[in-house]
Amino acid sequence: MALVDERVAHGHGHGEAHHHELGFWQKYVFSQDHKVIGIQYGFTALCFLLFGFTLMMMMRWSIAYPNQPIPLVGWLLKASGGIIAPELYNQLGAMHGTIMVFLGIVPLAVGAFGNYIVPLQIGAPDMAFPKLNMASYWSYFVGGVIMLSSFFAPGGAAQSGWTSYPPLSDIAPTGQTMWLFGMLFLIISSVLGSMNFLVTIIQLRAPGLTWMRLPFFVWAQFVTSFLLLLAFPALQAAAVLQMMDRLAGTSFFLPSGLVISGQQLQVAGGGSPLLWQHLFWFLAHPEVYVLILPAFGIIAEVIANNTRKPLWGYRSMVYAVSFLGFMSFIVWAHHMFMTGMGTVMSTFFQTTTMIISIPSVIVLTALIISLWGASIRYTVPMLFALAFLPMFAIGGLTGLPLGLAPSDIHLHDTLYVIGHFHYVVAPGTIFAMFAGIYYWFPKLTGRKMSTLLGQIHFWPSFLFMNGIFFPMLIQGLAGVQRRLYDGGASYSHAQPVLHWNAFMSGSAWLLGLSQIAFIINLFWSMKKGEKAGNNPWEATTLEWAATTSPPLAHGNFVEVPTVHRGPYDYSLPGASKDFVPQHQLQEA
Amino acid sequence: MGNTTLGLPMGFPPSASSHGAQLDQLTAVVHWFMLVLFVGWGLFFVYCLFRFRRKSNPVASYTGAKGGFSTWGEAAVVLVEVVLLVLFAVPIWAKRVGNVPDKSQAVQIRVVAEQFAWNIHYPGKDGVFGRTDSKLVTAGSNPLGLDPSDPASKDDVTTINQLHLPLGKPVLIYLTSKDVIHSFYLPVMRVKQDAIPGQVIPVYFTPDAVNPDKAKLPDCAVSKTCWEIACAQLCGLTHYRMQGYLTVESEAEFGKWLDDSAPKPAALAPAPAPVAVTVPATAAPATAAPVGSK
Amino acid sequence: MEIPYNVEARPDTGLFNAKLGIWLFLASEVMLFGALFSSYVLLRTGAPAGTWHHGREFLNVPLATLNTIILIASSVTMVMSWASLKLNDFKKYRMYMGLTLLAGVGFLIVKGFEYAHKFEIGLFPKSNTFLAIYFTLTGLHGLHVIGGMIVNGYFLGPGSKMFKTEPERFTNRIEVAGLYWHFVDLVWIFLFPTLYLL
Amino acid sequence: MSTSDAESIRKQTRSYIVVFVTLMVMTVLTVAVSYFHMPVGLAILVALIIASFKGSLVAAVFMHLSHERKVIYWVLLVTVIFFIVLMAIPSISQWDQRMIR
Ligand code: HEA
Ligand code: HEA
Ligand code: CUA
Ligand SMILES: [Cu+2]
Repeated sequence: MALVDERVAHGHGHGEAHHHELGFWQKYVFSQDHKVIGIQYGFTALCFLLFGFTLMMMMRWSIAYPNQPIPLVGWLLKASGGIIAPELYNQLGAMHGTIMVFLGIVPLAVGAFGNYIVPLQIGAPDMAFPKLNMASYWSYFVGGVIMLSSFFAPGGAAQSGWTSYPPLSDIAPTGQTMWLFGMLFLIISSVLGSMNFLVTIIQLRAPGLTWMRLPFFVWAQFVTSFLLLLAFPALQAAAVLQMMDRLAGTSFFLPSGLVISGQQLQVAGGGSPLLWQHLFWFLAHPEVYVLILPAFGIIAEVIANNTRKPLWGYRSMVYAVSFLGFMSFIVWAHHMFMTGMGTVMSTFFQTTTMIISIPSVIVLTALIISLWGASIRYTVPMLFALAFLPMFAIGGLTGLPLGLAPSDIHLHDTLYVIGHFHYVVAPGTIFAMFAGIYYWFPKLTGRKMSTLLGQIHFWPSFLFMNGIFFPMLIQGLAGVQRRLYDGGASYSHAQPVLHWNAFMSGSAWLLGLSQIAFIINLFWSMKKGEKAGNNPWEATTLEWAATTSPPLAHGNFVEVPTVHRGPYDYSLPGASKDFVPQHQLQEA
Repeated sequence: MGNTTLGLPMGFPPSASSHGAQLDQLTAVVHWFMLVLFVGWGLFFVYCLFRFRRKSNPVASYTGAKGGFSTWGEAAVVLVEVVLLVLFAVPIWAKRVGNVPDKSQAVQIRVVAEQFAWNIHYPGKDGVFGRTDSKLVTAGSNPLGLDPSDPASKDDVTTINQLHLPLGKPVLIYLTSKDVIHSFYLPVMRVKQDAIPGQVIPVYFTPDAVNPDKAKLPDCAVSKTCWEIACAQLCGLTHYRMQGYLTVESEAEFGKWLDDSAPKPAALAPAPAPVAVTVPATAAPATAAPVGSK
Repeated sequence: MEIPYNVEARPDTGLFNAKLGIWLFLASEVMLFGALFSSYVLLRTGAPAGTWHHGREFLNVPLATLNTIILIASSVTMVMSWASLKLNDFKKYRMYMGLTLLAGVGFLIVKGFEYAHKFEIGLFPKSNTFLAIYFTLTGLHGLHVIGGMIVNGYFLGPGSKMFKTEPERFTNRIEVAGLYWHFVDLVWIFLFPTLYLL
Repeated sequence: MSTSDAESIRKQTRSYIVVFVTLMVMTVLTVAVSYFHMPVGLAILVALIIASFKGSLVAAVFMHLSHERKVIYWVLLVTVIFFIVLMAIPSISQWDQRMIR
């Protein structure tokens, strides 16, 4: 954690002044200040993202050049002579997915941005339950440590995919048990965290900050928290059951008469493998919207600020995301069309799936129309925000053929699915995260990030993301299955599209290189970045309007602001400046 | 072959089943719809990026866009999705999983997946499957657990990774798994169905094309141009090549093949021996670890 | 700057933070037990005819009835302890809270006996799916009881100091702890018939 | 409830006792019913009805749900909906499963 402390130290340069003295540990490590916790979340999550990214780059080697010793990091795998063996590949795949979703994006989008920004945007002194807030972070941290250490477990880390379908996961090596324990910690963290957010947003809004005056980002976090609160327990239950299967020898997920490599499996039997899938997807579908809603929120903030005009159709967007959140609980079995569903269930879930695509269309459309009549500033955060729109569009649109059972027959469990959701989470959510980091960095540090490095980060990233994921859709249409450690080399139907693999892997590694610009930018700008005032982007929302940058170390606001207007009063006719902060009564 | 890929990208496999073309048509229609949406919205998007950049529009408009663009656009999207659902998806799916061909007409086959092979089981002349029992399973010699004492099992034909089908006859497959979840995937037949232990799931379709020469064994195994059974669900170490071979032939040839392979026990599976045995061979060591760890 | 609405209710919602918090937490608990009950229903309805084992074959109804009574009683004492605080009667609070804690102990002892006996006669979670469900559900519920007892114990002992300094805030805390405890009772009210009687 | 005066509290405590007695009776009833053997379906129905009744008593009186704030009703409404979904759909889909039984 050493690095976190340094970052905070800089982050709060003149914060300390206002600070009734706490010891070093309370201040930086076991801090209860939402801003410090936000930074802890952010930094930890970024490290996990980088780690998950690294795992993936190893996978990409095996996909493009199966059975060839991997350069650079080969020495790590002496046992196999530097070759990524299938069992290692399966571990990398499962852990990449798990880490990216549960240890990377969610903590970054909700834990970091939510923690840091939401209280500021609603004019609150802190989260409603600071102690709980600290608890959620450390629970997340422990969960992460368990997940990482599982690589050293006998038989290696979890290797049954991030979906951990039994019976395979029931009979998998110890790593799977650690995966389950890790999950339990992450779930506790998320449940406590989301409860904290909900109370904060409902109870601690500044006077005058009515629901329809909330910045869209807060709305997104609000809905997200509901999803986390009510969806995660299902996986919690499932994890407990699988734990019982693995440790107490029960057979919740094991039917009778299993024969594994010629031997009878000695269990009572009578379980149902599909039960796990229902419980898992009951969480995991809402979970994917947990990955995208905060992204929507950030994008909306950045777009409103850089178009210098109010969001178009703010209300419809609010209703849309609320509806989206509600619907996301009743579409989960569209992941299970191929499990032998009859007509009743498939009709129900195809219909709900088509319905749930509409709110996304509404939000995207509103965001695009917001550009009409704008005066667009092409700042770095805006670049990422704009790139998000078409990228999410591709990801979302490719969801449609998957959502229709008959076309899903050919596409299910192929790289088309991988392409679909990576378009939403990688050039989608990750770009939104980048936009958020570039946008709020001055708030954290009082300095701006370098625009030049930002450009150097953005353009290649944009290019290479597509270089990886578009061919995936083509390979998927050719029917190449996912989770193939040789990228399909041994299958006839994969041959016509096999040549893409090297190209995609190349793009992936170049994508990795282009991240260096970002990492340098991040650390360099902390010390040397151009000094920024309290409101460098001339924004209207409270986080900029009422506090210093970086914010007061404790309490956030010198005096509690009163809100007099909607979140995005940019270019208000008759106003002297082209933006009117929310807490400003009338034009001075 | 009765298929039109309707401008789906190269590499999209040919369809060799009577229902394939219909699925492909839906896939194609959806993708055209996606393309239209993307281009439509995209053009508007790009135009805005250009027209409303700070230089050409220094002062933003507080009220922004007017008129019903969004309402109409969204209404159109809803309409198209309803059509896709009501006219295509739901009926097609109902057709796929409804009307099971009746046993007398159909070729009945049991397919039992295991790590990492496909056990194929034909009832033989008497048209009755011999009794099977998981307790009788032995890794090498009797992977299906066939009960030799059952007269019906005498003439049963069992193969590993060799699925032969007659042209133009409905095929009724009883799909299950011995160990973990696999997914029975015949790309050219547009068939995919998870094989779930403890459940026997019926799968049915009608092949409407025979293997082209380049897809005939044994050569195709070398040139990698076979028609294959693929496993589409992560099932362990050797999932990446849990591969079987599909041969569609005229009814006469099919009958002949059945007769030829009738007496043989499962162990020495029919040609091509190398391909047939490699997979199960790797299976045993691959799974040893997991089982031990339980 | 103090965090608002820790003690007094926010005008528009009429709630103090912790109360909303605990209800949200209970909501997620409802989903947790919901998932487990759902699994129970699915496994039971899915079991081939005649293969399902019923609770009555193994379980001791009288003991469970006793436990039900104990737990319900503890719920009453819990709410009474809160009421006594409202009436500003700290002694009574002490007594009722003590009783609640005692009831919790009693419940666990009885459960302990039940478990021990099962193990003696060789009935384990792995024996059959019903027992698997039984041990999982009751075990998880037991953990909730223990959790609640720790909280109550704290408010009976060290935590109770707060009543001297901030009586209203302390009363709120007891109300919140109570809500949780009643929920644990409520879960048992459903566990009892579904596991023991059907 | 911080506004309520001593008198109303005393009233409540009485209601708590009443509920307590009712719950006891109910408990005994459930057990008793379970002893004369009726058809499974009916038995389950009765047991669940009694349980739900007891449950709602606890919620309404001990947990003061009978007079709670709107926010909480909303939260619980949403929860109940998803709870029902979670209870119903997995089992329904099992019945809808295409398999040879
Ligand atoms: C953030 C994550 C995210 C999001 C937002 C979505 C969104 C959607 N997903 Fe996706 N999905 C995943 C993450 C996500 N998904 C993951 C991780 C998996 C795989 C899990 C696994 O198996 O490992 C998956 C798998 C998955 C499946 C299962 C596939 C299979 O296994 O066979 C299905 C099937 O219905 C599906 C459907 C959808 C649909 C209909 C949407 C809809 O919500 C999409 C709606 C959006 C649109 C329709 C776009 C509209 C936009 C425009 C029209 C504007 C155009 C603008 C411009 C051009 C500028 N998804
Ligand atoms: C949020 C989820 C998420 C994200 C962001 C990603 C990101 C990426 N993923 Fe992954 N992926 C999954 C979730 C995700 N993935 C899941 C769930 C699976 C399925 C697993 C399974 O089969 O079970 C999967 C599987 C998967 C596969 C298929 C494996 C297989 O089926 O065999 C591949 C193959 O190429 C892949 C590639 C990539 C690539 C190239 C990226 C790139 O976009 C990576 C981009 C990342 C970055 C650009 C890092 C940015 C961060 C930094 C630069 C940090 C800076 C650090 C500091 C300052 C300290 N992913
Ligand atoms: Cu069998 Cu994958
Ligand atoms: Cu989904």
